[in-house]
Amino acid sequence: MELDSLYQEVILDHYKHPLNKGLSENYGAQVHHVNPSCGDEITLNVTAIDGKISAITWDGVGCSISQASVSIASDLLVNKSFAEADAILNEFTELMQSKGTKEGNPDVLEDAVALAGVSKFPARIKCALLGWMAFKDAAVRINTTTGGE
Amino acid sequence: MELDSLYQEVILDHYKHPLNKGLSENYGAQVHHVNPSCGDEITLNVTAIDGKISAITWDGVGCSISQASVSIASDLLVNKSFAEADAILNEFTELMQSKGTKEGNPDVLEDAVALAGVSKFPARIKCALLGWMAFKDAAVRINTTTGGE
Amino acid sequence: MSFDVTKVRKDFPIFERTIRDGKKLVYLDSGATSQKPLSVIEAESNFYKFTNAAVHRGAHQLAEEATDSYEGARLKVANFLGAKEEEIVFTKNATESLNLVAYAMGNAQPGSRFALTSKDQIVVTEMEHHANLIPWQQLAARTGAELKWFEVTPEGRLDLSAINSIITENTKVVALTHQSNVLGTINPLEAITARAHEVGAVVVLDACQSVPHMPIDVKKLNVDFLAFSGHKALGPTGVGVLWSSVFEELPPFLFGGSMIETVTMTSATWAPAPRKFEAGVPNMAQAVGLGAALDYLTEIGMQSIFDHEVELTGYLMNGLLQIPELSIVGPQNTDARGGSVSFTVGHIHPHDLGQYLDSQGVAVRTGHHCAWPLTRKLGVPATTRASLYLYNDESDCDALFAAITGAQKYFA
Amino acid sequence: MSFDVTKVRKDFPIFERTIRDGKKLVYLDSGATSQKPLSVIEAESNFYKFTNAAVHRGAHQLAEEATDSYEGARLKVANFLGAKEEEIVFTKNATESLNLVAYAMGNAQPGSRFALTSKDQIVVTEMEHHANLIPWQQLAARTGAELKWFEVTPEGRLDLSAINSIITENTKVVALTHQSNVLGTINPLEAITARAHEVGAVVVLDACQSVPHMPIDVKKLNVDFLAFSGHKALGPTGVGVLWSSVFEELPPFLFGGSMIETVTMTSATWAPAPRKFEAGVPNMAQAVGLGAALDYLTEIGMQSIFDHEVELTGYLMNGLLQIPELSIVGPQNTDARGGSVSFTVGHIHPHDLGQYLDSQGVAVRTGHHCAWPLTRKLGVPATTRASLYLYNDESDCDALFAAITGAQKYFA
Ligand SMILES: Cc1ncc(COP(=O)(O)O)c(C=O)c1O
Ligand SMILES: Cc1ncc(COP(=O)(O)O)c(C=O)c1O
Repeated sequence: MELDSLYQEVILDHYKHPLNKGLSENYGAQVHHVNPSCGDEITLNVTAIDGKISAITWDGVGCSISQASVSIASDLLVNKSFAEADAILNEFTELMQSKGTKEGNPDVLEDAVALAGVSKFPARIKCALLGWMAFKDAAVRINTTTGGE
Repeated sequence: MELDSLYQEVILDHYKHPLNKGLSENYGAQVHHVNPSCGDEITLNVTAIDGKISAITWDGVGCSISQASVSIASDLLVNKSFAEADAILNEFTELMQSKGTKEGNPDVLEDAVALAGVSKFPARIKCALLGWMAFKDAAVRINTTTGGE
Repeated sequence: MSFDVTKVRKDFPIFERTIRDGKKLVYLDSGATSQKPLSVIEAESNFYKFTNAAVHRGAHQLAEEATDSYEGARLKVANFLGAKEEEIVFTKNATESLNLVAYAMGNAQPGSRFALTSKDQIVVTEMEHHANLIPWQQLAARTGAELKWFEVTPEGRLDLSAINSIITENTKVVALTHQSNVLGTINPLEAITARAHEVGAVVVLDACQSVPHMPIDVKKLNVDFLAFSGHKALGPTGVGVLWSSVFEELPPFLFGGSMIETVTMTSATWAPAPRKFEAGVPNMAQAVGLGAALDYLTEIGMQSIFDHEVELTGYLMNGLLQIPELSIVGPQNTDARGGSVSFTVGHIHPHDLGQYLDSQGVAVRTGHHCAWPLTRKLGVPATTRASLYLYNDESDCDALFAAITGAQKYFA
Repeated sequence: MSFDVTKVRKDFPIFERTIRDGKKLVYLDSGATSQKPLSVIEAESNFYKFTNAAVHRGAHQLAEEATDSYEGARLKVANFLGAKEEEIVFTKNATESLNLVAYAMGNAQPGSRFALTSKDQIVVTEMEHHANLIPWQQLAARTGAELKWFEVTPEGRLDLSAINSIITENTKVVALTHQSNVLGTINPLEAITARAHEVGAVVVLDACQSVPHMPIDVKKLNVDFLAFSGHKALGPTGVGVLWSSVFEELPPFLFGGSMIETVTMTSATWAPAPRKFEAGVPNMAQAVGLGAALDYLTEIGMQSIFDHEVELTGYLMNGLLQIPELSIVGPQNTDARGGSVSFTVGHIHPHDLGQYLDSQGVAVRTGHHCAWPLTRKLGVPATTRASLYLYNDESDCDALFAAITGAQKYFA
């Protein structure tokens, strides 16, 4: 069933046992993003030390795709430099826009390759990107204020 | 040719030799009406004595139908009481809306029966009615002010 | 049920197609947009094929025929609503119809019954679609008027207990929905219209979810404006309707060709309604298509359609309530409610549920249904909505039940 | 001429019908609305038959397919204009597009580049269609801004001699037509856009009569907004386009579903463009039909279409000028002019002339062509207009010449 390519085991696992869920008390930047078409909401805290992402925590409500995706991102992007994170994010965005033609590089994207199937369901791409776009926004804020230190 | 039912001889005569064209100096009411879809304009003066229409004069630019129709009306309605004029006007309006099914009563409408063919050309009904609606408006004004005396 | 759904379905070409690997299309999303019978599709095509020309503008035969078709459609809409032709304005959708009223009120001269100041109030309800909420928020912001609203009870009904303090002497307009697109609730209008008119306010009715589904006689509704969308009533996209009995007093909204009486470089005067509100070359083919849609509905009978939907809604709710962990949001029985049924299923997010249903050929809508304040009030982030129409039957409901049960296993 | 008009005509079902007792349809009214090729009619029907669902709103296959079709149409429009997808907004017609800009500017916060005060000025021209004049009159009236305009010379050209005193440091917007629907004049844009941008004003281009008839690359036009109507470009009725490169800064116009980011009972925030400007269920089938129309035009080639029309306009003007008592209003040669030719014939009133032409199967438009101030300026109460498109050829012009000569005898 094509549906299985969307709801991979890894995704449902992350959905049921999300990583880094629960907001940290301190943070370099906090952002709140919504998906206007379905009402999903997410709050994301990012902390950085010496230009390296030291912690990502989040909270929110949403579908399995959006929740799993932010869980994966929060795990994947931590301990990376902003430049590295940016590269991963670009690769992930490309994967999402691939309409099912790409598999994703597991060396770069790790668990996020499980989201490749989303690209075949245009209405769900926004769900998968919600957490990543929130991260992107937070990264900009950290790097344009002194919040990162 | 169906066109001939629209452009009867009588109509072209009135168009070429309009009656009562040229505005009187004095009047009981003066109105200005336009046909927004083609830009035709008419100014109409109505004078009444003792509740009887004593003079109708007009000026304006427009197509043969609108010019002939106001010429005919200005001749037909003069020397009538407002009630009589109203009855004629109603009969004329009905004729215009008849979609070619009525011939018009020549005893009441006189030359105006020549406009019967207009009812088959919906876009032209407004042309034929322009002068009559101006008269109707003027009559209302005369009867709601003392202008009629 | 006095008509044959199987026969009705044959009139709708889309039911000949299948979904996701050959599954039957179970279309339960008519609350978002309805499917179209062939007669509507052909009415629109035939306009282009045989009588296409700009209405009201040419002195040639095609223009006459186009005008006849377009004005004929207006007459059909008028008859359908029990209204007069000059009370019908064609818009592009209900959203434009509602914005038209709000903007035109904003254009009213000081002292007019439509003009608002910071002393005035606008009343809406908590169950409004964004299209009947945000235009009023904006009008309030522009004029300084206060926005007030009726709340929604946990049963999904309007709480009218404070009606006299919500609609006051300062209320200029009361805008509300006839039937909620989320809850299915049909609102009781009498008390509200009576109170509104007592204080001199106009009532704007969002009839998007009622006109397509029940007999409507505007004369009996006692409202001043009524808006609906063609595409939810078997009609084409790109056409909506605004009915009003007070058009003469209302200033225009969109400005341009065909809505004028005279124009100079610095000023303009307006044609009488409905022309005053239809600037530019109108959506002629779409209006004609809507006329055909209303013919189709009339032929079947609006009362029969309503009865069919009430019966089917009972069947739908009954079946849904037998599914463990499923709860229906809004009225739990068929009293004063239409065929939109929103629900949640345990912890399965509506987006995931909808996706699973889709894999089974079942088309529903998930999310906040453009009524976000209501969803928030109901305390749910989102719901799943099944909405019925004349072409649905019990087999569609059964397919939904089976698919929900399947989803529960899939996401267990 | 690099395409075969006889072949082109076969693509348009309407040319199979006849007018008034079996006469050939000589359609010379494309300036009002164009005829539609079968591919456009079918694109719209097929949307309803196969993929009809509310775009952007459902998580089901139909909704996905509908969204693909609708967004695919947006991409086609973008490509046609040399623009980006997010710069394309679908409206119901050009009139709405132009009103959108004027109203949205009216919604701008004080201090924004779009906000107008009584110190500001709006510039239009004397040859504007009512749709690009009255919205600005109204915006001026609402904000206290001053309305100024470029005059039209007796040759039917814009008088730009006073450009620096007409467009001043206080000018916030310059709105003008690319090609006059009465005179056929194609306006020189460079001087105007340069001056407008020098003083920080935005330029709004009414491209109703240019986009359907010539190659357009918005990047080269140096304007900020461009509006056109689908129905004049072989597309369906009920769809218009507004292009802009400054949508992000512009506040929204119509409020409702799909244009929001978040909504509470008292406030709302907006989605990014183009969604911000497309409230409600859009004219999906019509947008798709417009996409098919632009495909059709592209297939033939906009340069070929333009060349064909220039050549045919030459033939038309030449023939007309040989008719005694006929005078053409506007440019007398084909330099910088398109295929709309307006004229008067002695003392025959245009309405009567049009009626006679109609009896011969020739469809033209008569009146002020929704440009009343221009007609007044030209010193005529009304004119007769023949307007050409890709499906016209010399035989259409010949039929017009013969019919005019006939009218002269008839009304002699
Ligand atoms: C130059 C021009 N501007 C604006 C319009 C208005 O277009 P629409 O009526 O399609 O909105 C037209 C056509 O009527 C036109 O020719
Ligand atoms: C209750 C209600 N009001 C307004 C609307 C807006 O209608 P449209 O999107 O057709 O303008 C809808 C449908 O989306 C609706 O259900």
